Amino acid sequence: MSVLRAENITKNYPGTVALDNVSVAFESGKVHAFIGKNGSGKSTLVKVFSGAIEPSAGCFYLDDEKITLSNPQEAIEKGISTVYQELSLIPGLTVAENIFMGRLPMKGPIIDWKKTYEMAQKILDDLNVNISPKQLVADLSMWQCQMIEIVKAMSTYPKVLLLDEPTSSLANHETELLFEMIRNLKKKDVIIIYISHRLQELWEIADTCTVLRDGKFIGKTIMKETSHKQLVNMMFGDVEIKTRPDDLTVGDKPVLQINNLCRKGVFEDITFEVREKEVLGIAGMLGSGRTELLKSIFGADHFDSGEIIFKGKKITNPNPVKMRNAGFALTPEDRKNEGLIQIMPVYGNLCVASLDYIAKGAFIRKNKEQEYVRRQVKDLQIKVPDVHQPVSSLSGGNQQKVVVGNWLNTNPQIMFFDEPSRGIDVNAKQQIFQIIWDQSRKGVSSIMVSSELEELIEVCHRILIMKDGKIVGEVKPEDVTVQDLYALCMGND
Amino acid sequence: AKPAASEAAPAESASAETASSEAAPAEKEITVAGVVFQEDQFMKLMQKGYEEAAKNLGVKCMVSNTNNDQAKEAELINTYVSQKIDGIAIAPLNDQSSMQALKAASEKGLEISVGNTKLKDAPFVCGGYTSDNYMLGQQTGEMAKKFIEEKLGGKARVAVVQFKSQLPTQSTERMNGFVDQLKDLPNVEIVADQDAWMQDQAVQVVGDLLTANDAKGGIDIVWAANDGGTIGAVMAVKNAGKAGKTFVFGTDAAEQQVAMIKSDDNILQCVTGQDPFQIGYNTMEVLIKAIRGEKGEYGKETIVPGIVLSRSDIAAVDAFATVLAEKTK
Amino acid sequence: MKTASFNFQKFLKTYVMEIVLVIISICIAFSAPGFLTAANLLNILRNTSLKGVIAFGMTMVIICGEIDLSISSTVAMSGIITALVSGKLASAGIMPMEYGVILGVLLAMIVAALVGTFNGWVRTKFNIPTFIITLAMMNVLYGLSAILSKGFPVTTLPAWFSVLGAGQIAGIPVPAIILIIVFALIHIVMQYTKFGRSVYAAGGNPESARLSGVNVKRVKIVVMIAVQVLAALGGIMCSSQVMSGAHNFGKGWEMDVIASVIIGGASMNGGIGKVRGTFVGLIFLGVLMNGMTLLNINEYIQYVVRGGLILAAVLVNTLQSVHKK
Amino acid sequence: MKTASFNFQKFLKTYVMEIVLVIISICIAFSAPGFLTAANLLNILRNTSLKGVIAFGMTMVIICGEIDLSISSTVAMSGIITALVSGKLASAGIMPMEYGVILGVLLAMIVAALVGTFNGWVRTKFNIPTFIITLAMMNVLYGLSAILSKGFPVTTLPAWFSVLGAGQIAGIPVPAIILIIVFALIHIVMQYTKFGRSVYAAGGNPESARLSGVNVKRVKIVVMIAVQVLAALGGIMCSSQVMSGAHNFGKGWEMDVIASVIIGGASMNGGIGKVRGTFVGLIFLGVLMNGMTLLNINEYIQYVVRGGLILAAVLVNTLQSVHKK
Ligand SMILES: Nc1ncnc2c1ncn2[C@@H]1O[C@H](COP(=O)(O)OP(=O)(O)OP(=O)(O)O)[C@@H](O)[C@H]1O
Ligand SMILES: Nc1ncnc2c1ncn2[C@@H]1O[C@H](COP(=O)(O)OP(=O)(O)OP(=O)(O)O)[C@@H](O)[C@H]1O
Ligand SMILES: [Mg+2]
Ligand SMILES: [Mg+2]
Repeated sequence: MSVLRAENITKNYPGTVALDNVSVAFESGKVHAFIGKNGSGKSTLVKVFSGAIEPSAGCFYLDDEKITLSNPQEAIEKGISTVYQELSLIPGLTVAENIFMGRLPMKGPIIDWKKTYEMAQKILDDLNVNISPKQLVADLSMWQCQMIEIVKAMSTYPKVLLLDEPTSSLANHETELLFEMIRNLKKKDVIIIYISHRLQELWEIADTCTVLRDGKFIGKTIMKETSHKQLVNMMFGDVEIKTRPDDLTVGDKPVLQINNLCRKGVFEDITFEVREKEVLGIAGMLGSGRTELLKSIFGADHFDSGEIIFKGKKITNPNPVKMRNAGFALTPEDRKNEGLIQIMPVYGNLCVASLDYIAKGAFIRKNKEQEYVRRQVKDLQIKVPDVHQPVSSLSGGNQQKVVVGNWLNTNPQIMFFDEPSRGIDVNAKQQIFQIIWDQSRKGVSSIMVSSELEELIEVCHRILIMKDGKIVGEVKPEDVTVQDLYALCMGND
Repeated sequence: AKPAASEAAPAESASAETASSEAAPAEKEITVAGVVFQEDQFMKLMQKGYEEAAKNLGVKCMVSNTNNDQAKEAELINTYVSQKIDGIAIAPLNDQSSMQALKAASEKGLEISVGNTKLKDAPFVCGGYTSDNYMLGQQTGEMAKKFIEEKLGGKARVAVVQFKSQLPTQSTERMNGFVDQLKDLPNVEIVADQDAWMQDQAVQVVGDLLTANDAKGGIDIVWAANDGGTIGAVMAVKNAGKAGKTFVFGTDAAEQQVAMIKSDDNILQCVTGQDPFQIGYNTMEVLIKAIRGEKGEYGKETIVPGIVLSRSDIAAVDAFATVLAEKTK
Repeated sequence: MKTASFNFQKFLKTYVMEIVLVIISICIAFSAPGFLTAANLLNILRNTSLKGVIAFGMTMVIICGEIDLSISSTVAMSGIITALVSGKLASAGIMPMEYGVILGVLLAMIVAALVGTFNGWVRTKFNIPTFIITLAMMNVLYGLSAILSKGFPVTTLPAWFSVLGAGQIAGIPVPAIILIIVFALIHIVMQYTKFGRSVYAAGGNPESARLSGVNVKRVKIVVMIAVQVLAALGGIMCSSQVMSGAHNFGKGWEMDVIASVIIGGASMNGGIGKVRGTFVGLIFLGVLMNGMTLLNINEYIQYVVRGGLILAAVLVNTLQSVHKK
Repeated sequence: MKTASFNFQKFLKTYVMEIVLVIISICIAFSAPGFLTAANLLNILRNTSLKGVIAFGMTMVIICGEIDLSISSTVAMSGIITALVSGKLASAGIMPMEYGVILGVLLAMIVAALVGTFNGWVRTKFNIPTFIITLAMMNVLYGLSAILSKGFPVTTLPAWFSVLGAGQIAGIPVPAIILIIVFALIHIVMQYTKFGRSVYAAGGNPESARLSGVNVKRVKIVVMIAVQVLAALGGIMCSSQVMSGAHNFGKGWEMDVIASVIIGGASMNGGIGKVRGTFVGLIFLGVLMNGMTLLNINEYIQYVVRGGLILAAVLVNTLQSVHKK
């Protein structure tokens, strides 16, 4: 049995203490859930273990050997393998190369390509992943990339496996595949650390649970002996979990009508409507075409045929500028690459979409800008010491709030939320849902895409089910359970 | 070297001979190449000279430009050798580094003639018309000396503007030619020596020098070693409002310098120009003759002296301008 | 006191290049007596102005994540067009040069704008990096300029035209005034307008900007046009200084222009940069060149010093901004 | 048949540049009789080889997401160092030129390697873009070369030395042989070695590569060294062709070198590119220049054609790869 033990680890960033004197130990042969709200320091601790960053103080031990790492390579050599929260594959290389990056098999001075592909095929087969090792990563979809990340981490046969939100972009059946892998590894006496915001799944996979709050170690519990409520209490102190309020009503007038929208190979014959104040959910498996549908309606991607009618008027040739001016908003699923401008300060990011509103003529009105920024920081409770900091220094959840804030500043009439809760904590999620409801009260309609079906049931008035690019059904949340919805999405008829 | 004008080949007689050789019948087609090294007016005119001579003598002529790139010069010569043409008339980039490729070409049976730049010790050259850069500097230098003695009472603070970074050998020779004339004037001081060979560069550098030297007694004379430097220096003096206080002497002559000498602002006093068209013409002519068997003395290059243009001889300036205007058409 | 020391640090960080510039200037002033005179300082400003106006445009381009190498040829071309138009109109008896040159200037600017539009269009339509588009364009325009001018300088310019490059108003060189105006204009555009903010957004992350409703393509095309028009302005000022236009004017300017933008703290990756920084970068290079001329430093050593100081400046900038984080 | 047409399409996509090259060559061959001779084709290869060896190094650098503008000065410097060492050793009576020149070549390569190390070190240590580091370095080395040679060509080279640039083995020019060897070497390194794959990784996504245990810094430093050493080789071949070294050799080569890499399909953003592609790009430019010389095309028009074709080549490359997706 081996043990990974952190001792008094502290990590300071200017203005933030990401980790505050954290001491904790993880034993092998178990899955250790590791939770905490956004910005509590989980990823930071993982990065310390993986050699990606150096702690400001403190150290850690693996089997009583003190480990000091100056780069990630050394961590891998010591048997510490990591799946990072942000995807980190190299798009121009093949799957096999990505898996064995840095340790490709050699024949003399030359890479043994045949063996590389064989080895890759074998480990892909072992882990039951159906992706060709010769495919370029650039051609994979997001969840396929996530699977490859995990395969890559596993391929070193590590002693310690660090998984930072591996399921945030996985659907249920893929999550199940992953759990299968993890259980196998558990038998091999590996130390597995598992970060997730999807609390439900922890009881399924984890043995212990460690909680951080604001960079401080709060406690470590045995999973089986802990209730959901207890965990949430540990994470937040005391919070109440809200359910959909009853005062939300749906108007009669259709706001947005989509007729026979098609895009070859991605979605076809999509017809639906959204009514005033309505929160419409779209459920579906990964790759079912939801993101593409939203982006096409929003004009960010093309479509081949069909029509978009907004408030009775047909919108031809949509593009993001036109749609924004018409009152549309879209918070994209990939906030790092599509939602935010990482090197821009927080205040700039909060006002990109609303430039027209804060400006008079060509000029930006500074006071208006300040007002807009302050309002979002306050309303969305964005945790940021100084709005002049680059947005990249915020934690994932706070970044997501900035994305939403950017769009709320445009006073939209209909908002598209693509995976709004991906990688954010329970509290932040509740806040985002609250925002969706508040908007509904103000007369704003929403479409919400999420891979977490229980969320859709909790938040929406009506749920469409999308499968293989087609709308295959429509349900009322009060009529279905998560299991029903899941079955509908899977379409096992 | 003395400005021995007699050495120059008279152009008129040269073109007169043309007719006779043109008539020579049943001759295989001759192809020659004319190479220059830079994209400026001088080289452009020289190139025109090449083409004109080849046309008059009825041979096919390819022209190219080495763009101040020694490797490109070698490449072009290689290309011509592989095309088995008959000869190359060239303005070599450098008196030494251009030798290798030309020698190799001559060994492959091509005739080589040189224009503008004299090669160091090149017995394989069938002839050429080259400038003596020392002499070009000297000719202006003599005029400057006279000017200093007569107009400035033998006392002057002089700034020079060179093109060393571009063509170090030529620039240095011209510089020596100029400076040597002023050496025996005890009250003449070279207060600045800078590089600036493009108009815009020279305007700035000379402008800087003028203001900076105000406190120390100003600059009386600016001498520029080439075309761009001369024009830039004149414009700088004009722009700084120093006309009448600072006088410019230069090297190379073209339309703009002619206008400046004739201008009543009294800034540009004298330039030493050349007739690049004629240099090109003669260089090509001697090459074609050698190819046709009319071999001259190998290794001998004719020095073409500069043409001094100054305010004291406006008639000469006008004559030069007329010829130039005809050639640039 | 804690607050005081903090402010000092912040001051140091914000004005590090300015401080370096002042130190270098003091060093030069001590060794070259002519340096610290009003006339010389105005001279520096004037010398800086031709490349300077272009550098402000290039700042926008670089912040937008692009580059323009073709400006050097635009400089040449615009001078030639100006002189040719003024000459041809006069010789055809349509209009005296005095007026014709104004049409020439306009035409030069229009052509530059078209070139910029083309550069931007190819960039946004085919997603080809501007580095390579404008490298190709540099060759094309250079060739075209030479064809237009037949390889000879064109001097058909009216006397008053020299005002632009060499004139003075109240003792201040006209080009310096133009420089300041262009600076103020672009500074305001970049700091206080929607468009400026869009340039930062489009350079920082084009996809996010696009999804937030910024018309990224239009922004890129507009900055490519802006830098070209400013290059034409620089070229016209250059022609005015030497009273002619020729195809080899402006050669190599792109490197100086880019260097001043980078010294000024802009990032080649886009999204970061300040017009004010570029101004400091320009003055930095200008002071350096002027100082070395005054000190009569050997031209070969000048290259070494120049290279070394560019590197040093960027290093200082980087270290300072790392510290800031 | 479906399969046949599919294969044809794939062939078209993979070899699009080669096909364009063949078409252009055929056009030239018809109009210029001297073009399609063995002598001329070898000549093209020889003319290509000086910049060619550098271009292969530059391919690695560009794939790695970097650039090196200082190679032009390295070309000059290495020729000067070679000739100076050989001359000084001989004049000091230590060693005849015939042997001394070998030490000169070695020293030139070592100095180039040190320059590359410095470039790479500054890049990785301070995170300054190589564009600006090497721009500064270009100035510094140019100045140093001129100082070393006092501005004049250094010709102290033994007669045998001309073999490198002008010799032949079995009728094939030596520089062409060197070109082929360097090509084969770098092709193998990039396609079949761990290091080569790390270059792709480091250029494609440096952070991911780092987290996967690739020593990104080392990779970047090594490619910066490689291109410098190859620039020295190019410079030595150049000196051998003209039997001298001078500080203005190699000026402007960086643009041609980069152009051939880009024409060959590499992406300025890093991560994408092929050494084989660069070879095609080189031959493409070489054929173009040679063809235009043979056709006696006006030099100004040459610029236009060159610029236009660079753009066209990149366009073809881009459209083809978009199609691929
Ligand atoms: N490079 C950085 N510079 C400055 N601050 C940082 C940096 N990286 C992280 N932080 C800060 O450190 C704190 C912890 O961040 P971390 O990413 O570890 O949180 P997390 O628990 O993983 O959150 P999430 O669940 O949202 O991913 C946050 O306040 C964050 O803003
Ligand atoms: N740019 C693209 N080019 C080609 N195919 C794409 C592109 N983007 C997505 N696809 C494909 O379109 C299909 C639908 O993907 P989309 O991202 O819309 O699904 P989704 O339901 O939103 O799932 P996810 O949760 O993974 O985003 C998938 O098969 C995906 O591989
Ligand atoms: Mg995290
Ligand atoms: Mg999606």
